[in-house]
Amino acid sequence: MEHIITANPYFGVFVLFVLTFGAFTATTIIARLASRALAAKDTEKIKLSVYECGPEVTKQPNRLSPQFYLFALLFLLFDVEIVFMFPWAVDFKVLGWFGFTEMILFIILLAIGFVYAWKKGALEWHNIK
Amino acid sequence: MLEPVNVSLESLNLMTLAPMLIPIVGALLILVVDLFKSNIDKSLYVMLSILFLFTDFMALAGSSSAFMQNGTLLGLFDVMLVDGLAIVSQFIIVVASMLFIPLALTSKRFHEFSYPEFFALFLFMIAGFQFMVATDNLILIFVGLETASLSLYTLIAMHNREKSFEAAVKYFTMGALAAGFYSFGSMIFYAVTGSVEINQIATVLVANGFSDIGFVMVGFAFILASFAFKLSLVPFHTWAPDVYEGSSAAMAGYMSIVPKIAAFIVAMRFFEFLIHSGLVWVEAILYVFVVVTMTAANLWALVQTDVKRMLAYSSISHAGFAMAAVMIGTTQANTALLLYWVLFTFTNLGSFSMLWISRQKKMLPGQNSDHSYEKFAGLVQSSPMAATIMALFMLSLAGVPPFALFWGKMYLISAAVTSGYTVLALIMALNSAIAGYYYLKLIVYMFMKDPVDSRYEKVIGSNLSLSLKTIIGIAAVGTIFAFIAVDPLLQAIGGFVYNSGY
Amino acid sequence: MEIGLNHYLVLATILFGIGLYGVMRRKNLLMLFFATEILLNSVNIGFAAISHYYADLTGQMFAFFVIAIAASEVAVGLGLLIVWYKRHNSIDLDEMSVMRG
Amino acid sequence: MEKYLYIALFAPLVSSLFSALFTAQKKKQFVGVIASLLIFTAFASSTVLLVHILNGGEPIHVTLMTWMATGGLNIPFGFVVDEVSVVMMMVVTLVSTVVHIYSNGYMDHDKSFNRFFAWLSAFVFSMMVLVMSDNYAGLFIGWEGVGLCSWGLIGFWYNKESATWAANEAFIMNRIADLGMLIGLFLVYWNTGTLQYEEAFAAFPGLDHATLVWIGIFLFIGAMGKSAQFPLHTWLADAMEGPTPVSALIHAATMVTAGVYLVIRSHPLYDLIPNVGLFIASLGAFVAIFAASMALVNRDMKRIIAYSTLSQLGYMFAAAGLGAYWVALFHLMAHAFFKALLFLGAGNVMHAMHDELDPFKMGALKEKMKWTWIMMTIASFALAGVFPLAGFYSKDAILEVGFVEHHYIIYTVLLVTAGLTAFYSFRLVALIFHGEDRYTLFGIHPHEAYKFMLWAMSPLLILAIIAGAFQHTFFELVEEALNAVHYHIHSHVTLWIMIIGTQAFVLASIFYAYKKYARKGIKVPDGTSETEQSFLYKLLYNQYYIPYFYDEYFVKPYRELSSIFWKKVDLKVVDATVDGIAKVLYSTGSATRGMQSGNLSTMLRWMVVGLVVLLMIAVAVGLAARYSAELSQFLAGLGV
Repeated sequence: MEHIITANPYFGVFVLFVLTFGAFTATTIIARLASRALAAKDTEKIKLSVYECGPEVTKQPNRLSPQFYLFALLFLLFDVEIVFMFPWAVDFKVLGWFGFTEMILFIILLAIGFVYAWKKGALEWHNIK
Repeated sequence: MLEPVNVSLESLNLMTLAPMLIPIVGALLILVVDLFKSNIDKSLYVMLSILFLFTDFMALAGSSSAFMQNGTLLGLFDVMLVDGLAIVSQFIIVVASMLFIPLALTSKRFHEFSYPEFFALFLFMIAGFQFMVATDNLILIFVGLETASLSLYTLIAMHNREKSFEAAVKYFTMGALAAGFYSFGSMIFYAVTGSVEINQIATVLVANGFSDIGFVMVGFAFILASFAFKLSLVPFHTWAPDVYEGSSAAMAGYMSIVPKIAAFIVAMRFFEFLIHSGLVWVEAILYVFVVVTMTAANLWALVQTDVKRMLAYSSISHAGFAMAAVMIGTTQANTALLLYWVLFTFTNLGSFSMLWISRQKKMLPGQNSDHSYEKFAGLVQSSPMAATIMALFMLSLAGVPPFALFWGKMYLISAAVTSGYTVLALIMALNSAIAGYYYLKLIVYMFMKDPVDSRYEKVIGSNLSLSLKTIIGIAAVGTIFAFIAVDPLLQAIGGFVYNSGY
Repeated sequence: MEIGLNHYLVLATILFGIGLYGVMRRKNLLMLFFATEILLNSVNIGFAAISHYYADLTGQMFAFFVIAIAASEVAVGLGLLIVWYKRHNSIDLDEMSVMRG
Repeated sequence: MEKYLYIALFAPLVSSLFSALFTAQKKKQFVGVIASLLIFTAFASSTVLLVHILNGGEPIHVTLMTWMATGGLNIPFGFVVDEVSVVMMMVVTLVSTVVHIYSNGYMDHDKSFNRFFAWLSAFVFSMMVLVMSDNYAGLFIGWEGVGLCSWGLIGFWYNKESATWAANEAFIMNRIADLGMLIGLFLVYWNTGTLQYEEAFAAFPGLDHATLVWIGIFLFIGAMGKSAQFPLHTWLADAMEGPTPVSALIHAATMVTAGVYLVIRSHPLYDLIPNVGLFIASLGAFVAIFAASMALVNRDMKRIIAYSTLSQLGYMFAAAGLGAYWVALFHLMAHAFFKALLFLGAGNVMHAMHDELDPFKMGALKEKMKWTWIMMTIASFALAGVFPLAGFYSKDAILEVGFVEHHYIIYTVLLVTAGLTAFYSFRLVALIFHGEDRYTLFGIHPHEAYKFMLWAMSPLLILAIIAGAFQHTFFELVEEALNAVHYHIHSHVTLWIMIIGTQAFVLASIFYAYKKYARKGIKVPDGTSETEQSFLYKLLYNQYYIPYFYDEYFVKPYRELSSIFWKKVDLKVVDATVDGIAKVLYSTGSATRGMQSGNLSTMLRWMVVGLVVLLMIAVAVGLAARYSAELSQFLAGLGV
C-alpha cells in the first residue's frame, strides 16, 4: 500500500504552516540583525537605564527566598539517586541478597546526608543558618 | 528465569577498596560528630583527619606488600585495579595530604577551618583522587574525578573572600566544561570499542589495528582536552593563575600537587598505550603541548608581580615538564615523573607554606595583591631565617644542585636523552635556565633590596604557629637532604612502575 | 527510514555543539550552567544509544553516573551562584575579572 | 693519605657551616679565627698531599658514593688528587688561608662579619669540589657552587645598589655560559656514556672530529664565562664591588682560573682538536691586549687590577690553547700569588684611604704605609715579569711558547701586552705611593694596616719572589700528567736577545710610568682652577705641548680606541646583546599575557579553541588514513 503524502487534503495547510513558520522566523532574525547593524550604537550608561530622568530605579527585591533554592537543591540531589534505585528494583530478584545489602548501604549513606541537612536546619523554612 | 547472582565476599577483594573507604568513613564521622557536638576546636578535626589519613597510609602499606607478593590486584568486579602506579601515586596523595592538613592550624583564625565540613570535604576529595588512580574503568575515573573536583571547588570557595569566590566559580565552570569533554571522549571510545575499561579498549583497538583511526583521534582529542585542563597545559591552563591567587596559599600549594599527580596517572594509563601503538600523531600532539606549556608558562611567570601568581605559572611549567615523561612513556620516564613529583611535593609544600605564614587578614592600604614581590623586599634584614628558607625553596625550584628538584629534572632529562629525545632534553634544559631568572628575582628582592614598607615586617610570619613551623621544617629538610633519599626512592618507585608494566 | 545508531550519535553531537556554543557565548552564569547540562546530557543520549546497539549495559550505567554527577554539579554550581549573587547582585560573567594577567 | 684528602675537602665545609650558625648574630671574633684555622688545616693537608705526590706517590682516588645508578646513567661521585689537582689545591688553600686571616682585620668593623666567613668558606669548599672532582658532574657542581658563592660575596654589601647589580650581572652572565658548558657535558655523556675524566678521555679518540669540536667549543664557552673572556668579560670589572679580600681570592687567584683549569683538565680533548686550541690561544692573546688597553685609562684602583687579571687570564689561555698546558698552569699558580698580594695591598690602601679608589687622590703613601708599598711594588714587578721574580719565569715561558710554535702574531701581541702591563702596574704604584700627598686635600689620615694582616700577606710575598725557582720541580711534577715538553729556543743568541729585549722593554715601560706619574704636582684631574687656565702654567703643565703632541697623535687615538673598545664594544654590543635576550623573553611574556584577561568567557573560549584545534588535527588524521590509498595515488600523480 502506497501512501502519497501529497494526496492528503490537509497537505496544503501543512505546507502553508511550514512556510509561515519559516517566514516568521526569517523575518524575526532579519529584523533583529538589521536593527543591530543599523542602530546607532550609543551605549551611554544613562541611556541604557530604564528612565532617563526621574527617580532612580531600585532593584526589584529577590522575590524568592534563598530557602527556596536550598530546597530545590536538596530535592534535586535526593531525587536523582532514584536512577540507581530503579534498576535495582527492576532486577530485585536477580540481584538477591547481595544487591539488597548494597542498596541498604547506599540508602544509609543517603540517610546520613539527609540527617545532616536536617540537623543543619536546611529543611526549616524560617530558620536559615 | 534468571538465577539470582551469588557473589562471594572473597571475590570482591574488598581490601582493594579499603584505602578509599577509610577517608570516606572519616569524613562521615567528622560530619556526624559535628551534628551531635558542634563548636569543637579545629585542632581536633585536624588530628582526626591526620589519624584517618595515617590509617589510610597503613592500608596502602598493606596493599603494597600484597602487590609485591601477588602482583596487580583486581577487586570489586574487576573495577578496582591496584597496581604499582596506583600504589605509588596513592602514597604521594596521602602523604602530601598529611603534610598539608596541619597548615590549617594557623595562629590567626580563618573562616573555613572553623567548619568541620572543611575537613570532611578534604577527606572526600582524597578518596576521590584515590579512586581516580586505582582503576582503569572510565566510569570510576569520572566519579572519582568529579567527587574530588566538586569538593575542591567548595574548599576554595570556603576561604570566603571576594577573590576566592571568583576563583571557585571560574574553576567550577571550566571544570564542568572539562567534565563534558571527558564524558564525550569516553562515549566515543565506548562507541568504537564497546568497552569502558582502558585495557579492554587497548586490546580491542590493537586487535582491529586502529581501523577507526579518525574516531580514535577524536576521542583522544576530547580526553586530552579534559586532562589538559586538570594538568593545566596551555591553552587549557587559564584557570590556574586565577584559582591559585584566589584560594588560600595552603590550598593553592595542595592544588599544585595532588590533583595533578592523579591526572598524570590517568594520563599515563590512557595515552601511553596509544603512543606505544605507534600513533605518531598522538606523540606529536603531546610533544607540542609539552613544549608550549613549559615555554609559555615560563615567559608568563617572568612578568608577574605577585609571588603566588608567579608560583602558579611555575607550577604550570613544571606540569609541562613532567608531562614530557608521559609522552616519552618508557619505564625510566614514568619513574622519573613520580620521583619528580615526590621532590616537587616537598619543595612546593615549603614555598607555599612560606606564603601562607605571611598571609594577612586585611590588605594594607595601597597593597593590591596578597603576596607581591614588594612584600618580600629586604626580608633578610627583618628575618634572615625566613629569607634563607624561602631562598632555599626557590633554588630548589630553579633546579640548582644539590637541592631536591635538581634530581627530578636531572632524571627526567636523562630519561629524555636515553629515549632519543635529544632536542626535547635541550628545550627542557633551556627552560630551566629561563625559569632560574624569575626564581632568582624573588631572592634578589629578599636579599638585595631594601624593605619597601616597614609595615610588611610585622605581616611576614604573623601567621606562624608551631605546626606551620614543623611543616616548613619538614619541607626544608626534604629539600636539602633529597640527595640521600633519591636513590632508594628511585629503586622503590622503579620497582613498582616496572612491575605494573608501565 | 530506520532510525539507527548514527542518528542518535549525530543528535548527541549536535546537542554537544549547542552546549559548547552556549558555554562560549553566554554571559549569564545560570545560562552557562544550562549549557553545561546540555553538554552532559547530550553524552547521555549517546551512551544510551550505543549501549542499546551493543546490547551491553555498561553504557547505560555510565549514563546513570553522568546524571548523578550532573546533579551534584548543579548543586555545587547553584550554591556558588547564590553566594555570588548575594554579594554582587549580578550573575554577569564580565563583572568577574578582578584577577588577571 | 685518603685521610688528608677528606680533611682538605671537608674542613672548609665544616668552617662554612660553623660560621653559618652565627650569621644572624653580631660580630664574633672567634668565628673568624676558627674559620681561618680550619682553612689552614685544609692547607696543611694539601701540603701533605703535595709532598706525597712530589715524592712520586700514586694519585689518590676515592669514590665517595654512587649518586646515580639507574637506567643508563651511572655516575659515581669520586675525588682524585693527582698532579694537576694538587697544584690547584695548593693554590686554593694557600691563598684562601691568607685571605681568611687577612679578612679578620679587613672586615673588622663590618656588622656582617660572621656571614662573610660563612660565604667565604663555602666558596673554598665549592672550589675544592671543583678541582678535586674526578668527573665532569662533580666539576659542574663545584662550578655552580663557586658561582653561587661569588654571587653572595660580590653582593655582600647588598644595601649598595651597584653591588647587587654587579652580583646579578656576574651570576646571570655565568649562567649563560654554564648553559654552554651543560650542553658540552651532555654531548660528552651522550657520546661516551660517561662523565668520568679517565673514561671519557679514553673514549674521545674514537669519536668523529666534528663531535669533538662541538664538545670542545661548548666546554670552552663555559670556561669563557667563568674566566671572563671576551665577550663575557664585563662582569669581572664590575665584580670589584665586593669586599677586597673577595676580589683577591675569587677574582684573582681561584674562581676566574677555573676556566683555565677546565681547559687544562680536558687537555686530551683539546689535543685532538688543535684548531679549537688555536682559536682559544688567539682569543686569549686578544683578551690580553684588550684588557691591558682598558687598564691604561682607568682611574679606579681595583678596576685596574681587575683588568690586569683579565689580561693575565688571556696569557693563560694563550698558553693552554697552544698546547703548553703546564706553562698555563704554572702561570696560573704564579699569578695567583702575586695578584692576590696586589689585591690585598690594594685592600690595605683602601682601608687607609677610607674606601677611596681613585689613585689620583692618593700619592706619597709610601711613607705612611711602608710595608704595603714594598709588597705592592714587588707584586707589580712580578706582574710585569721582571727578573728574577715569579712573573718573569711564567710569562717568559708563555712568550717562548708563542715563539717556538711559530705563532709570531700571538707572540708579538703578548710582547706588547707585557709592556703595557708594566706601564699600567707602575702607573698605579707611582700614583698611590710616590709623588706628593694629595690625600690631605680630602682630609684623610692614612695608617698602615694591622700587623697581623701584613704578616698574613707575607707568604704571598715570599712566593711572589721565589716561585720562579720552582719552575723545574713543577715541570717534573706535571710532566707526565700534562705531556709537558720544554719549549727551547735552540739558538742561544735568539734566546738571550729575546730575554734581554723583553726585559729592556718592560723596564723601559716601568721607567716611563714612574717618570710620568711619580713626579710632583700631579693634580686630581679636574682642569678648572685659575692657575690651570694661565698660558704659562698650561705650557709648563703640558711640557711645551710636546706631550700634548704625542698625546694628540699617538696616545689620544689610542686612548680613544681603548675607550671605544670599552664604551662601544663593551657596553653597547656585549651588554646590549645580553640585555636584548632578556628583553625579548620579557616582552614576549608581557605581550602574550593578555591571554589571561581574567574574563571567564575568554577562558572558556580558549578551552574550546584548544579542543577545536585538537579535533581538526584528529579529523585531518582520520581523513588522511581513510583516503590514504587515493591520496598516495594522487601524490604519485604529482610526482611526489
